[in-house]
Amino acid sequence: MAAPTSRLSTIARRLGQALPALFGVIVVTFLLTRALPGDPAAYFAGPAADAKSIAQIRESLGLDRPLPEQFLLYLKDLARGEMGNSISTGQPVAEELIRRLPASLELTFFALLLSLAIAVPMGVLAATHPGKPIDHICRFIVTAGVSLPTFFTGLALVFVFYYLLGWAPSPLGRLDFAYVSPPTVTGFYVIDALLIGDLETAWAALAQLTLPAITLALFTLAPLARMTRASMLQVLSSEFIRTARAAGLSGATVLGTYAFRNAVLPVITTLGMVFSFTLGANVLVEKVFAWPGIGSYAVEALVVSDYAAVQGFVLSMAVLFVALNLVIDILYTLIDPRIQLDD
Amino acid sequence: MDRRKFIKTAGATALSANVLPFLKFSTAEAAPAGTAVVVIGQTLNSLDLHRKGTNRPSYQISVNCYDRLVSFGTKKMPDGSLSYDYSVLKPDLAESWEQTADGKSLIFKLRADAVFSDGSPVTAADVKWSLDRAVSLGGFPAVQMKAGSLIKPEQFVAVDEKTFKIDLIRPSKLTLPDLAVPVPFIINSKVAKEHATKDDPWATEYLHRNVAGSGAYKVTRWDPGQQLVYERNEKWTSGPLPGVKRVIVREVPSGATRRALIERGDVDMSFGVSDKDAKELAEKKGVSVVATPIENCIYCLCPNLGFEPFQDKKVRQAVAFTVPYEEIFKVAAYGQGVPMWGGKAASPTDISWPQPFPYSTNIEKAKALLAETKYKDGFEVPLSINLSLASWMEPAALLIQEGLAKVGIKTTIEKIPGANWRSQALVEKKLPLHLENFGGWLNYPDYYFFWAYLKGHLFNSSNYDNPEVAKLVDETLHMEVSDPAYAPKIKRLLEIAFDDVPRIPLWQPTLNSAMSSKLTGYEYWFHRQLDARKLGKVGA
Amino acid sequence: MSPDATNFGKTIMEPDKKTSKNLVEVDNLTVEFTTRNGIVQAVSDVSFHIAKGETLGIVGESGSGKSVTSYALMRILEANGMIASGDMVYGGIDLKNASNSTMREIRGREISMIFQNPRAALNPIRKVGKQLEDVMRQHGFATRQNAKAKAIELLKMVRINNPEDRYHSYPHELSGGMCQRIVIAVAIACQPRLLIADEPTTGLDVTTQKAVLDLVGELTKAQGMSTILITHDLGLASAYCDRLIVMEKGRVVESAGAADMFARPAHPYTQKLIRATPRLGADIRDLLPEDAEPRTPSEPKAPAVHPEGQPLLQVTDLVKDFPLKAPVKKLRDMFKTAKAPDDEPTVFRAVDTLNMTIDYGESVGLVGESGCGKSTTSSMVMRLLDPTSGSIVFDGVDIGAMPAKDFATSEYRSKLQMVFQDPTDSLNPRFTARQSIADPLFRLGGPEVRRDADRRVARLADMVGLPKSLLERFPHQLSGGQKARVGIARAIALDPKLLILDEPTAALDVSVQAVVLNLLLDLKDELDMSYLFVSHDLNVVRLLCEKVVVMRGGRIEETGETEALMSNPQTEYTRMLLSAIPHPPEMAA
Amino acid sequence: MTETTLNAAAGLPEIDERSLGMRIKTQVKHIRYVLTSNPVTLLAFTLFVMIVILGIFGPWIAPYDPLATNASIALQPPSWSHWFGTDQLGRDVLSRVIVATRLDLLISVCAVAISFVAGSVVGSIAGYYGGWFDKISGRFIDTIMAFPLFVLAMGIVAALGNTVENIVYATAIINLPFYARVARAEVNIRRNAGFVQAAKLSGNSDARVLACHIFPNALPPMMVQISLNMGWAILNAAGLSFIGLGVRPPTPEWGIMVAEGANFIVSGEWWMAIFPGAALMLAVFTFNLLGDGLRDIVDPRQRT
Repeated sequence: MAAPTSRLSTIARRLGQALPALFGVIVVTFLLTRALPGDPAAYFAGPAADAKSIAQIRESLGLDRPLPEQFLLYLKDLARGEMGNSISTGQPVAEELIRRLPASLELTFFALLLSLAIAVPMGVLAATHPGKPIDHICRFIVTAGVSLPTFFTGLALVFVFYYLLGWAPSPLGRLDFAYVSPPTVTGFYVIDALLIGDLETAWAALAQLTLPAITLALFTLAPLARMTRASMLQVLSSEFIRTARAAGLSGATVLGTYAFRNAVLPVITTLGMVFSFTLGANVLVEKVFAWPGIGSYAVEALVVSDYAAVQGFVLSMAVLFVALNLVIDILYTLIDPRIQLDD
Repeated sequence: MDRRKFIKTAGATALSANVLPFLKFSTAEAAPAGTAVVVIGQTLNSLDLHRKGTNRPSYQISVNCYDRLVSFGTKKMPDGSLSYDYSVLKPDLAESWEQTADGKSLIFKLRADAVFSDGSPVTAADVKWSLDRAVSLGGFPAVQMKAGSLIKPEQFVAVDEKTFKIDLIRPSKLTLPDLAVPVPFIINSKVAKEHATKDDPWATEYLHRNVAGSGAYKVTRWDPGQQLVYERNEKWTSGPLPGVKRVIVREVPSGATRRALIERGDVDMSFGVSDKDAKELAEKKGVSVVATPIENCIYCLCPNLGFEPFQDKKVRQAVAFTVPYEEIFKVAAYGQGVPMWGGKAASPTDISWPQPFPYSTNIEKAKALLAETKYKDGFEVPLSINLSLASWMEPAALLIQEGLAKVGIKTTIEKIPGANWRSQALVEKKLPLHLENFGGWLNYPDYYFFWAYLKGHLFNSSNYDNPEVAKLVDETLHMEVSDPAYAPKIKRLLEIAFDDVPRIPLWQPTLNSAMSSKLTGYEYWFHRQLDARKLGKVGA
Repeated sequence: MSPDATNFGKTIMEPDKKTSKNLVEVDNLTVEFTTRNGIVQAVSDVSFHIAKGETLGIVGESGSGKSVTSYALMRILEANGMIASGDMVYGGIDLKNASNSTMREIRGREISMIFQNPRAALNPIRKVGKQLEDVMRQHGFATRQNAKAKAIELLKMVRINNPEDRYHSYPHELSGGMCQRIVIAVAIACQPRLLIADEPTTGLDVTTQKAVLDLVGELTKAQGMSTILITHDLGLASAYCDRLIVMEKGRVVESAGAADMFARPAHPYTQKLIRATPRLGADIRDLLPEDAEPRTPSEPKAPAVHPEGQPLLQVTDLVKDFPLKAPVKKLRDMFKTAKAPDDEPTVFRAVDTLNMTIDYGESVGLVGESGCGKSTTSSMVMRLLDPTSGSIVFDGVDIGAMPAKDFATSEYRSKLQMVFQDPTDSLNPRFTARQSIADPLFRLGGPEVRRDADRRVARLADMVGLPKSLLERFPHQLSGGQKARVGIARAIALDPKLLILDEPTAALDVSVQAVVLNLLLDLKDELDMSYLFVSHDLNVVRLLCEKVVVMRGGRIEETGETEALMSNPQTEYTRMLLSAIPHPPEMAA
Repeated sequence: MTETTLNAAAGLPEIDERSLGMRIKTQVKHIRYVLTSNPVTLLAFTLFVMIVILGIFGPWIAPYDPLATNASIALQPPSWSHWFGTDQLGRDVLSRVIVATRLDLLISVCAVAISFVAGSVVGSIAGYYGGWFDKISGRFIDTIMAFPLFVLAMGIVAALGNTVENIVYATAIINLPFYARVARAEVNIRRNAGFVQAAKLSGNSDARVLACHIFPNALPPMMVQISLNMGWAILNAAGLSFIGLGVRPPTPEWGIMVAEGANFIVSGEWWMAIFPGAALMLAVFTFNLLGDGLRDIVDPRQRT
């Protein structure tokens, strides 16, 4: 509705509004990592180092300086795009994140797609038969899904589908040994493989994705299905649906064009929250499936007090979160003409 | 890297077998002949052992991709498996070596045919550069070199193209074995120097991600956090070529998954399996398990002398009598390993190491001992364990907790994250009672005592301080084992350790690896990392 | 409508002309709802018919089943509702037993419907033009190619300016009246033979109401459609319908021609309804049923002594500005002439230099259409909102100078009270009636008042005619009239001097309205209060107020004595307001 | 529309005089209606009562000492003497599962209580007064939300040390934004409601209006949030245990038991993970379903 420039500027303004939160994240992460009990210098120095070499390393890492100074240094590095080196993996954090992020995103996207594909029809089905057995069954299924700890679901799936039945490929990360990862375009193996027409690799990557994605999808079914149901119910009872019915529109048009498009708005908001939540929940699933994503990276980093890695991880997640919210805002304005970006 | 499948055996059949993601297919089948797939639980973080922060699993790069001047021999264990042989030093890059007449230097003659994987010959200059690097970069490599009395670059001299000399600061039995550990590996200095900069004269950045060695394998692919792919170095001269062309080391953090993989035959080896899995997998068809007791390593319960009650020897002995050894061995180690309790005599009869201490579970005796102290009503103490080693430490700690409760010592179990363990247990030495797992690479009791019983030394997390022990260790550390003075002194050392028990040994652990019965050539090494140099595959 | 459209879709269900001259015949229709309290009959035994071209009015108060009847006819009852018995025939088609697909064909094409609250009746996120197309294409009245043209043509028919632009509008961009026109366009898009208008003008201003109903009348007449107008407003129904049926509690109590019914209402309920409808020439007491007992004031108050020559409330030059959002600069604006957009107002002036007085014991009506600033004015007088400038002198004190947020604890708080428009919204859902009434006693009363609270609540309930047994009920357990009484009791709890009545009867049925208005009149005399009566309905204002202030666009349009102003309005606007009020035929005395 | 039509048509539910007893009776009747009309909710309430009983009386119900080890009966499959089998130290899994109920309930109740109180205070004030407090608290909450929540919890526990209190604090902090947001929104939509204005006219100060008039009305949606969050808090604690940041051994806790047992699944000792996992699932499941039931009870219209 607004001219493109004003939309651009409002996006810029939105980003500006997110800056305080990002700064907050930087400060909190910095303080939190410094509060971690481990001594990175001691860790960095290796198993048999003496006090002197630890002190040397502490100095070279800048850890001997007062906290405010360390923070300023950290900010300066950030401003230059430097996230430092991870102690435990020995790689630059930025590089590591860039390499691992697509793995997490591919898994998260695929899981959410899967979840949406199940949850939305379920929600609609429940909303069109409220109080009926099918409604209760849907509620039961999605609630059961969200009640299982993801690590438990993951292990159980591996046990049943890989170990006992042998249906799933070995839970060894993104691709089996037999395949070479496709050249990076998007970083998503399935898409990259398809881009070069390598169906076999795409299929193998998809097969690897299946179990972890199901694990995550099971967990995310509930919020999506519930929100779909609730907002469908609300929309279906609204007056314009009655108008549409009274005008003799077919059931499909009423349900799809009229009801669902209106009901989808809160579902998108939920999807945004679920997305960021899932990225966080990846932590546990990636551990189970040896998935080389940023979640498992973060856990390892946190456990060994790897400052730079933890900071980089949290910061990139926060940036992702801000970007995601922006995308949702924009999506919203595209779907709902009543909402302007600059409200 | 060729982007096609580098294992492109039967593409068509693979495709037809994979029409459904859930359709069963075996990766071991998909992996072609000549490839061995190994899963490990930890992650490799560098290709350069000398770099600061390089973790232990990464040491295998040094073993598999680099050579040293000398190496240890191989022996067959009673169960038929292979182990390195500490007693035999054999040539590696050096075809021969001798001590100079004055005993102050070692002269090494390099093999004429030794070449790096890029084809350039291995020269004394390369050796000199590599050893200089090992002592100059500081950190663990320097410490390990120091154990062999190798402390400064001036000691290393490239005499000519193929002759290398080390000037000794003292004669020591440790020097030659220390040259066979993973640390002093020989780097292709020409390649490395090309990538050295003013700020980084030792090319740490380059060697962190690249291998420039003469070893049995080259690294063709490294996806940190995921996998490492070794490819056989066809120009390797230091031994017979490995039986497999390619080794894929895949990192799988979940122990359960690793077990499932080996059990289902999807991988050729699971390196470093838990005691429980080792015990159970051994009974499965198609899987063989090799469990080798780790030399010079003991799992201990350490009472810290910095904590007042444990300054009393009788309290420590009382604790040693309350530990339910049998149960711990059964529950925490699943019977894998060598018992370190129930020794027959209060003083050692031989100098074999490690050997059982003269303690066993005896609550009455413990109570009696405790009654002689001012702690007869017991006391409270936290019992700390390392979270990364929780698989054995946690059950052990729980059983110890129960045992101690019987004599009135109340414990609370503290789980300390792996990262903090080192600084709290070893550096600050502030854990009053904890479990410990030190093992020495060089297989001498005096070497163990040097690290674990001397005041201020890193692994002496008990804060033990005994001038006599210090004196004995100092005398024996560099002394040849054949020296007649050696055995009596070691016996005395052990006697003190038995009596004072600043470390209460539980058992000598094993290094367990499970492998498909087709895989051959697995060899145990003191460094407890994968040695892929002798691997082969039946029917490959 | 172009001739081809007429032929286009109307083939399958040409109503059987032979069977009857009636388009719709409903016989003994009974509709039941399954609720948690068992089965409830919402419509019992209702029979009526509509002839071709006829306009039938169904009149009733809330809960009379009038809407349910129409939903049943369309077969769009909620899931828990069902047609229990009876017959519904539309042009020979048995609507009761028709298949769902037949019903879908019928809806929109044969029978269509207009709803109240037009904005909510349109899909908020679909362009109105598209919504018109959806209906036409559903019933084969348009193809993908000509749909847009036909939609624009429809928009023209319902008198929407710039139909080409409006085609792309979303409902939220249109006014309520425009939205209702769109809803009408949707309803007539497929030239149905029957149009059901369910309270089509509730919530619209009187002038808009007139325009919308005139349009409906015109269009239906032009196309020869039959119409059912469902409304609670007898006056409205009689003005627009040929024939009326009156419903009460799910039953038809009377059915007659519009003029006939007003002339000779047969059923007591109809009589009561007609009496209760405010109309010209009727006194407020006339609204109550004849047999209603005259209320006896419980405690006749001694006439108060008022300060001489000083009004109770004097409002002088009252102004209220609301900040506008900074206008988003558009690219094309920047390239416009140097005339900077600084001239654009940054504030919206809701109330503009308003002056008025209310004397002791006087009732003043504040009248205007929605958005005229009457609610803002009352909020400022009530000291819930701070004015931008101007003074509010109450009983000799400039209370306008006291910040609104501190006024709650001021000594004047108890002197200024208010009765709110929506009795439901204005009662705390978690307070019982007793708690609601007692709240001001506890907050503003002194210690002796608090000690005496129970007795005072009982007396107040008595005064407003609220049975004491209802005092322990929560709002959702009370009827609309009862809630209104609670609201009034609360407002008069501390003997205020000025009571603002903010459309106090807008949400009530006419019969209840009549009672509440009378109650208010009694209380005024009894408690010696002044009223500021805020309303959009001149007819109602007339009943209670001696003086009327007409507002428009934040300014006072006209002020005067009620009778004078109504019989002889001075401004065009007031005249228009007055003429828009539907006038029922005079009731025979 | 139909709603009002119906109420009027059916006549309002007849409520006899003002006796408190009658009011309770109607409330009970209403609850019974909600429970019987929805079998899933009935199930949830039954389970909830069971869990609470186990939480309170667990230690007396458990057949064995949950901490007593016995190496001779380690890793025994379920049997008559040990219904849920034994773990690697020979401890009775059933007893541990039962006794763990209290701790898990305690963690989630405390965490949810803290975040509820703090969140609703912050959210209500922000929603009612707006202004700088709203802006600052909004930024603060944005900051928390911008974190991957589970990782934030991990960070807090790792930094403060893994004690029960710190797990509670960490869980409370990551839940706080939800309450603050719900409270803010619910207060905000009511701040200009008729009854709020009426309360001001009745002489209620702003603080009183907020505390006594608006907040009680904002409670029902928050109640639902509470019950959903209880489940999430338990899962969160379990997740922390899984990566080793949970409570200390040998304290029985479902998450730790699952995490430990998970390593035994492949070797066939499924009972160590399955039973605590099922208990965990059942508890979370109960709380989630309870949320729906609670909503039906406090506001039946929301479900329509």
